[in-house]
Amino acid sequence: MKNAVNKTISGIIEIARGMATIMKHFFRPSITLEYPEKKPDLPPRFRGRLALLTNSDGTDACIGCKSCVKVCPCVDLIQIETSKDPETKKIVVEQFTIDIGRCIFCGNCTEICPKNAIVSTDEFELADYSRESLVFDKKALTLDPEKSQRLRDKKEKEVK
Amino acid sequence: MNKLIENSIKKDMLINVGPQHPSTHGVLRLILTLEGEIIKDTKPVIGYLHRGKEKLAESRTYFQYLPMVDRVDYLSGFFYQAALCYAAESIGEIKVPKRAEYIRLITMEFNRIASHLLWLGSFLLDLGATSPLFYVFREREKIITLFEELTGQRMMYNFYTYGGVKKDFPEGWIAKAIDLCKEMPKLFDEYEAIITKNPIVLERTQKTGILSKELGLNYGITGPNIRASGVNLDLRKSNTYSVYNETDFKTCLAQSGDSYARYIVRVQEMRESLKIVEQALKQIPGGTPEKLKVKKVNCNCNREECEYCGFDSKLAEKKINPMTFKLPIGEATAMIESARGIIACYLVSDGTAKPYRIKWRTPSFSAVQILPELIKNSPYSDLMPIFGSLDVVLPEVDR
Amino acid sequence: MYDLYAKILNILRLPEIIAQLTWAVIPFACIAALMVFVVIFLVLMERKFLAWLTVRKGPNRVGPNGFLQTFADAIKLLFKEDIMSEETNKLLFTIAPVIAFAPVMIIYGLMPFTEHLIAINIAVGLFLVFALSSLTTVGIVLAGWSSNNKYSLLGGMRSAAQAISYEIPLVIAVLSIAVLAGSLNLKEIVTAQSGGLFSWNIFPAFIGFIVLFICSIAEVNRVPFDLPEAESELVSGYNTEYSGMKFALFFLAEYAALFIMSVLISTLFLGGYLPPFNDYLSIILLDNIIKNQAIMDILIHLEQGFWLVAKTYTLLFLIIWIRGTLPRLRADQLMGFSWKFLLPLAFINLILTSIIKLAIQGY
Amino acid sequence: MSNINNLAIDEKYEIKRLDKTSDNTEVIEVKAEKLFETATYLKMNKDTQFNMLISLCGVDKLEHFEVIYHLYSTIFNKKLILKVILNKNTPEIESISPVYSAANWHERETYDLFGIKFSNHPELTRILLPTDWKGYPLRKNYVNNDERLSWNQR
Repeated sequence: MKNAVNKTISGIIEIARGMATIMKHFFRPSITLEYPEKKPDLPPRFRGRLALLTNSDGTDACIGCKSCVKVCPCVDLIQIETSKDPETKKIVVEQFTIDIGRCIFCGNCTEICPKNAIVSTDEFELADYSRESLVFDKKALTLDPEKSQRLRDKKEKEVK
Repeated sequence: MNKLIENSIKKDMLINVGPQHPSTHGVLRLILTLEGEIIKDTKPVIGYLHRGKEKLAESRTYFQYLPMVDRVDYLSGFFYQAALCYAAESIGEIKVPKRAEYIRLITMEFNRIASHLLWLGSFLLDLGATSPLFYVFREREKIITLFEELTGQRMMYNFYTYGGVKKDFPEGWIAKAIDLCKEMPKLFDEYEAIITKNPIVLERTQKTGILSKELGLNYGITGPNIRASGVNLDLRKSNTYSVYNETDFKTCLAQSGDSYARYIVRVQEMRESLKIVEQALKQIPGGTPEKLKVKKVNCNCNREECEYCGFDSKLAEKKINPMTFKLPIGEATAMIESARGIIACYLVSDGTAKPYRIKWRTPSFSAVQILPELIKNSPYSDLMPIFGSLDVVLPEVDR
Repeated sequence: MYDLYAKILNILRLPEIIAQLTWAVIPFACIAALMVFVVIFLVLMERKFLAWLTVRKGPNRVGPNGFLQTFADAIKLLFKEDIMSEETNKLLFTIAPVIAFAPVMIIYGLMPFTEHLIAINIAVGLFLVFALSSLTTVGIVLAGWSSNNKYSLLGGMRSAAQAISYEIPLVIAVLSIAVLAGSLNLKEIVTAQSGGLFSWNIFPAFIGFIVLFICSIAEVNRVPFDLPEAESELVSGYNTEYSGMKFALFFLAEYAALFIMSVLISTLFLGGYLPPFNDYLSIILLDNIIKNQAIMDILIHLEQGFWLVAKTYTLLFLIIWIRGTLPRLRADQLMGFSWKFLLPLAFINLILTSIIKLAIQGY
Repeated sequence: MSNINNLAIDEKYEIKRLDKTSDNTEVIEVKAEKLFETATYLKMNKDTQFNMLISLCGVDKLEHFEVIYHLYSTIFNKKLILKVILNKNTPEIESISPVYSAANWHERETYDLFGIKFSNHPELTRILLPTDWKGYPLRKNYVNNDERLSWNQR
């Protein structure tokens, strides 16, 4: 009997303590980020959608070495077609396709790239209505020189 | 007619929990035989999330395989990468600099806290309390944000590499982490105020799902689950794989082996992990990245024993080229104390750039295996709290 | 009142027979409207409060501060496809939400919201309230059985067991009120409590208040007694198979019952529509300013409504707060709690109140 | 300390000692017939007390199968690897699930992925793969020619 009374009293006290703790949160500011209106602050290392950079004169930064293809864990995710320019004997990247729908955003390709031509952007809203629209070809991947420079600056700042 | 009578006499009912059920923590199917509300028999069916991680390893190079292992357990990805890295490092006899080991230790312990926090929320959700789930997500968010700043991703980090880690801490990271370490214990106190002595929680968790020492060892249960039964099995203490021997912490034990003991052990473990992180953040060789940078300008000694540019302060032994990385012939097992128990990575290398065979031993696999023993003869309402208290992550079971 | 109504119809040149026929329907129409309004507001309030307790924002997209969110949800439920599985018992499956819903609606008619705002004033009002409120369980059991789903069946059975075991301490706790007031008429029970805060029934029968409060939470299947729809084990309990309007009826019944239970508790223990002072606030403040008796009556009416609503929402907030804090009990613990703890308490309360009554009145 | 350097055990159980693995774990090779006895001995003997089966897996070594048992002793904090070499044509071995309950599912998994049969196993069925799967995927000569599983590109 005494035991039961003790148990009841301690139970009531503990429940009251728990409820008081919950009530404390009533007055705390909410932690919700109202997403579509407010975007999260992304750190500079964030790995978003991949993009190709261009040099300041508008030429491709990619030299077609296919290193990224070799380290990519998803088979055939990155597809590069190159050809040799008969005059300058330089490799020209003709096709550069990434299937973002299958990309796992591991960042292996950006680390291996000798010219830092392939980088991760801040873009993460990649939902789409069809799988085909997630296959990005070279035109869709390539950024213009201004944006490329901005991204390069950002990455360099981070490395420093 | 006879059959009709037979069926009506039959007392037990088959009930199929999952694969789509709000609280099976993923896609697990349990075929239960109920007599009234008492569970008489259980047959777990797994494999809905099997992604062939072991088969995939055979067709990928070591570097291609590295990002994949994060996904074995999405709540504590660092541990799996660490296990793979340790296995490969012991075959290739790659030395890991101390700073890299410290970075690994800090991230792993933070990851343990994040994982335990999420477990706490979902366990209480299984019991029916909704509020703690949101509170733990708020705290976990802080840790995840730190990880995002460090690695670039919130869950699939791909941060470790063979022989070290990929990047150093960004500027200001260590200060933020120390702040978090100071702030966290108060928040744990709040959870304990809500949960630890709540009479309903006590009623629901004490004396349910009792896991005895012998049964647990026989089934290969590891981690907090077996520590709650009083077995002092903590690889961080006994095997000291990283720089755990340089930090001071105690193994959390409980004796009763019921769901409540598992809760107590995990909550204490979170506090211990915070202590480890706090010590490691102070002891890290080379200090904060800001300090390291300032010194590097002046320090061009390149001596091995130099505090700021010696081997200990590097991130990786040498820059390993992913294109040509190969391991010699050999085999190794790396065992790691993850948030859920012992992860063993058995790696067989045949000298080529691709692993010959990788076997993952995951703690959740054993935990699901023991579930029928734990819930036998307990009411159906206790199924989810007991299952939840084992901290099972289904992708880890199916690999 | 009827005369006025008949006069209005007469002005509209309608025969008197229509007035006679429709007069009986009007209270029910009003009750239904009140019920829907109350539920819509209550759902919004619960979602907002729970959100604030869990450091979230809650619904804030539809209308100002999410005020119209429940309207949007209600409209969505109305337009949703009504899915019925092949295996169900069609008749019972359809009738079950109605059985769960109808008794709650009648209880609304029995409640004295203000001194005159009571649709059905009968001598055994209290008795009828409890007779009707236990009928809801029949609907839930039927829903569980006719869905032909094992989760639903378990939810329905649990609900039946729960309702039976919680009805007993509930009724015994309320018995002390009948002792104190000497009547089963709800209006008389309220009138017996007039005379300010300290003549409320909560003081002689505090234990009874606690028992009734706990039992009423169990009666309307709320946390920590929400076993019939425990989502972590029974998916959604008895309404797993329901969708669209039928689900909406269950939902409506549940929240309407929650509201009316709070009204009942405040009526029985907290003086109902009476103010916590000796006199009405409006009389104290405005007696010398407003001389017109009719306006004064309306003001008192409004004030009575205000006091009832204030008491009810305090209780509702307490219930929501409890929902935010506590986990769920297990089925056998739930039974044990009722039979081993609440029932003895209810008896102790009955004896205590009887002694107090004797001591005060001396007979 | 754990002591498996006992020569008497070597002769009795026909143990062959192999090189240590890179992480300094002792490896011993056991004959398939003697496995059950050896495992029982290693678990029960008070000098060894390998009370935990950490994992069990198969390896396809092209000319033969290997079944690898990772034992762990929580008392002496020691790892041990048992290796059993199996013929590739009729891979069959006795189940050790009566000794270590943990072996039950691990053996099912090995059966599932390698097709190694464990005799006296309580319930030897596929565990990770669906029951109508053809072939044993972790064998090196496995070719997936089940057309139901062919991935339709995009």
